[in-house]
Amino acid sequence: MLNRQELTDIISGFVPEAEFPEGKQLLEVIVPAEKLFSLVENLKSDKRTAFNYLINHTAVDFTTHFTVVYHLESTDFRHLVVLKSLIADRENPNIDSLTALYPTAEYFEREVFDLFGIRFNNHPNLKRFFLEDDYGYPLRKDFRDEVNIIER
Amino acid sequence: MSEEIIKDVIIGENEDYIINMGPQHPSTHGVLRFEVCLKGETVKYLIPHIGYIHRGIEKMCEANTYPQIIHLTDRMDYLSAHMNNEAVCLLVEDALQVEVPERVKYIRTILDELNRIASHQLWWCAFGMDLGALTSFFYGLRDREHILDIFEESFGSRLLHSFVMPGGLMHDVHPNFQKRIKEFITYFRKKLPEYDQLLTGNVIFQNRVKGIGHMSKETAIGYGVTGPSGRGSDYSCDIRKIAPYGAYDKVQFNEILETGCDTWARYKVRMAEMWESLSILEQLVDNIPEGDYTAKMKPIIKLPAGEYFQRVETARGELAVYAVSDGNKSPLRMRFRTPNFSNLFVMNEITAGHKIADLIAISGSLDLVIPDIDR
Amino acid sequence: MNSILEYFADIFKGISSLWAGMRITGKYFFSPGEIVTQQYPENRATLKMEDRFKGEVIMPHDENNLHACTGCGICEMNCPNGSIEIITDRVANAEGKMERVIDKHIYHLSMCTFCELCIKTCPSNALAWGQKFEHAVFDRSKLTKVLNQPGSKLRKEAK
Amino acid sequence: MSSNIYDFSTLTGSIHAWLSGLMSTGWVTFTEMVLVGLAFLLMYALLGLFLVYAERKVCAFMQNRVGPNRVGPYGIIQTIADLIKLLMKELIPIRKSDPLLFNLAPFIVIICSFLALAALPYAKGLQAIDFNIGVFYVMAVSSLSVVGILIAGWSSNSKYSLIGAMRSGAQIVSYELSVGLSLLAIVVFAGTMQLSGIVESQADGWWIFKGHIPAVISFIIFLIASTAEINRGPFDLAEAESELTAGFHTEYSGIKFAFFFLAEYMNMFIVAALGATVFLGGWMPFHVGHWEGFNNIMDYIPSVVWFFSKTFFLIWVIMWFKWTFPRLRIDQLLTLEWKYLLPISLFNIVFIAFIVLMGWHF
Repeated sequence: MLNRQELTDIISGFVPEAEFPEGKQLLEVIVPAEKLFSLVENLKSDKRTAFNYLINHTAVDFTTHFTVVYHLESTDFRHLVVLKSLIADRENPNIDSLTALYPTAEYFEREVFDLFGIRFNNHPNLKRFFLEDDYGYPLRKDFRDEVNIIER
Repeated sequence: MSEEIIKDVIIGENEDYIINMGPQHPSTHGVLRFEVCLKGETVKYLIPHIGYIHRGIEKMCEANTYPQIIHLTDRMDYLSAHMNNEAVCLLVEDALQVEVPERVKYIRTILDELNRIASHQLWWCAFGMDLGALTSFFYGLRDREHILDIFEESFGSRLLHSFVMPGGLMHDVHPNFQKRIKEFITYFRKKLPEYDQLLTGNVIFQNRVKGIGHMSKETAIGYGVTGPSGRGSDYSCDIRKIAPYGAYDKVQFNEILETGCDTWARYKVRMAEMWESLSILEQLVDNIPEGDYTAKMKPIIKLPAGEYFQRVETARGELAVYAVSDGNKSPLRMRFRTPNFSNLFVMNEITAGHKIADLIAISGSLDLVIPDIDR
Repeated sequence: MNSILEYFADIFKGISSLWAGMRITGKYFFSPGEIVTQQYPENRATLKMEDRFKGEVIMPHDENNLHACTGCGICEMNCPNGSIEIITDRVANAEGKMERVIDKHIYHLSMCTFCELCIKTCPSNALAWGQKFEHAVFDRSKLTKVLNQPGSKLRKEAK
Repeated sequence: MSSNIYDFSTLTGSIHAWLSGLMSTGWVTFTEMVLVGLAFLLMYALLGLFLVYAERKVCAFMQNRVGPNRVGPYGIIQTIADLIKLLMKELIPIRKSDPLLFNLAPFIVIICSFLALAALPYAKGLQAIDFNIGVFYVMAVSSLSVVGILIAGWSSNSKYSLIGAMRSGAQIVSYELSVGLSLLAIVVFAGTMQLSGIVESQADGWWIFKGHIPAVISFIIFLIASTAEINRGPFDLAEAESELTAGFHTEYSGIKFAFFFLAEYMNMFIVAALGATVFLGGWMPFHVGHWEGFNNIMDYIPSVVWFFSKTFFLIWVIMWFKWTFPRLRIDQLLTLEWKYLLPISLFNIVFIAFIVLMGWHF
């Protein structure tokens, strides 16, 4: 198990422009969207970190931008890291898919695509999961559905 | 759109025999649809289609306060309702730095384990029924009734008891609580060997489940399969051990691991977990400390701006709650990483090449609860 | 030779395991005392629900037709799915001051999820759980109930 | 022979004599055929309804329940209520099904089970037609029902039905062998295929007792294989409600479904009756050696009671199987037949032939 400082060092070795916000519950890393895939690839294959388990993947709409969040864990060492990427483009948000690294990412990403409209490059089967194709993206903050959602 | 549907349907070659299992199929345990491609009786591939009961719980959370969110989480995995409630409570308590009384921790842990036993009992009966042993269904439900009666006495509801509040419990448990749990332990210790005689030892049953649905440890980790399904593949993923919450750091228990990786291993893990839960209950039930049943909380709970993450072990695997707060009384974003969502999608990987009957057995051994997949 | 022995051992083990299962079902077949079914409509007289049973939300009235609801609206605010609506009224009391009283405390049982937040947060303990569980009706509108009885008044605490 | 007191042949003989006094021989035959047909129809309906009720009660008691208890005292007219419900239900036409075969299939299934009833000896002198190849005839007609099941699965234009029908075909064809061989064991002992002859040969003891261990083995094989042949649990792969929703009768509704349902129970009755006749002495009372007093008491129980109690005991055992065991997989089903039941029964029959040759049986 590596502590925060060691993980920070390793990650900044892989991606020098990574930011590490202070005062968080877990170790958080903010990486540029285009660097994310290579960072995760390195984190997974590196013997010291071995982040082989994608616990959770989701996105958050901060109205100004989307944040894509990955919770990674190593089942051997049990250390945990939170990776984040900011996507400012609301019209056509896209980021690299992690399906090649984690099979479970395929379905998390489909769900995020369904609910946020974030496109994942190189995704094998990016179709909507729950909703119809012409429905909006309900977890976006600017989503309105006059018929089905009663605002309080 | 219509073209896509057509493409969806005619996905296989011409001689492929595609059947739709679900959404109203007796053994998908809910509204789930498997698009199964068969060659003879052998499964070539399988595509799960979900979303038939998607209720948008994550969206609803954005309009509700934290105490209100708790009753929504019941409805995700209704068979481990208490664990789902506890996940949100732990997250809120963690964010507010509230120290809950010892009594609350003990009672919560007892409820966790009772709920786990009830859930595994229902799994056992449903699994037996999937394999055609209809009598097992009634024996499981008969014993589950005893737990539900304990729940009813203390919380007033049998299945969806939003009994846990941020900071503690709704109200104190019923005075009979300890006595009835002890009665249940002695009762169920007598009944569990019957389960083994009826089903576990049965040669037909063993032949049906042994060696099918092989899921290697790598597959389990890659697909994020957790809980008893993952532990059947020798994947140590028990959050109760990794990040103890409640009173789990005060009790002695083993994480059940099986190396078989098949349906039989997953079956054995769940059966052993019932015994293990009974022993946890025995350790806790006499030692519930006296004290308040809730910590002092502000009437309106506002989480400080920030992001919070909490994991608990439900009866089916790891439930992770991720909340983003902007300082208001309702979260900006609430995300539930539910165990069944990940457990479901390993199906295609582990069913290919098996018979239809095995497909049912494998999906039964993963113990899927559909509302938990759809949320 | 070994494989022949194994073949017969398999048969024997198989049959004995089947017999173990048949013993269980056979035992229950011949012990009708173990039947757990409750004869529901017949046992209505003896069927007693637990005190804490969440059947429906009620507003207890005492023998003078007085209740404790001040109409503050906290339950309405805390309800996650809008199953409580409170219509308040202003009437003059004995001293001539205008006072808030409830006109109707409307409870939509059809929307209630039994989360207990209204009862828990009520500052004057005006709400409670009722033990009635036979809620089936033919018309959905019958599930909308007015909790305060007609003509009931607010119970004044002795000061 | 001492068990003459309840001989039905005197009753049937007097009816025949009475009718002969009224009309010519041709008309007598015709009237008797109509009477026998009506009697069988009545018995078929009553037995079917009773067996459905019995099955529900048996499974309920095995599962700590009380079973049907709402319609009538102890729920005894529950199945009649169900029948009325099924009669009034809509017969749903299936799009793109083969209408002729789709409508024909339930009748084939039910006629096959009806035919087999004719040859069974219900009591002393109570047998519609006493073939000299009775065992062979009952087996032949009861296995014809697979044609109906195959047609039902094929013509309903449903994928589940087709899989169920194909499973059923493979299953019945293979298990037919074991049923035949296990019955053949007793035919070798008795030296006749006539069912009445087989019953007569058991006057001094039932074949399951007289035939040593080989008869017990063939009895067990007969029970297992005939359970499989009538598509009942744990061999109900053709229906397999957790896999194929309802198998070959997924698309049937109303009275056509009821035909399948009834035929399934009557098939169970037929195999149980055949097993009781061949192995357990049919309507022969239970006799023990030279206990004259005991044997005389046994003789006072009417033969029809003996027959039906033996049959219902076997039916109960078959139900016990169903409500205890999980269902087999299709390949395991065939493995069980070809690797276990068939070789064992082949050896068994050779062994029995040897015993009979040496005259070692009683």
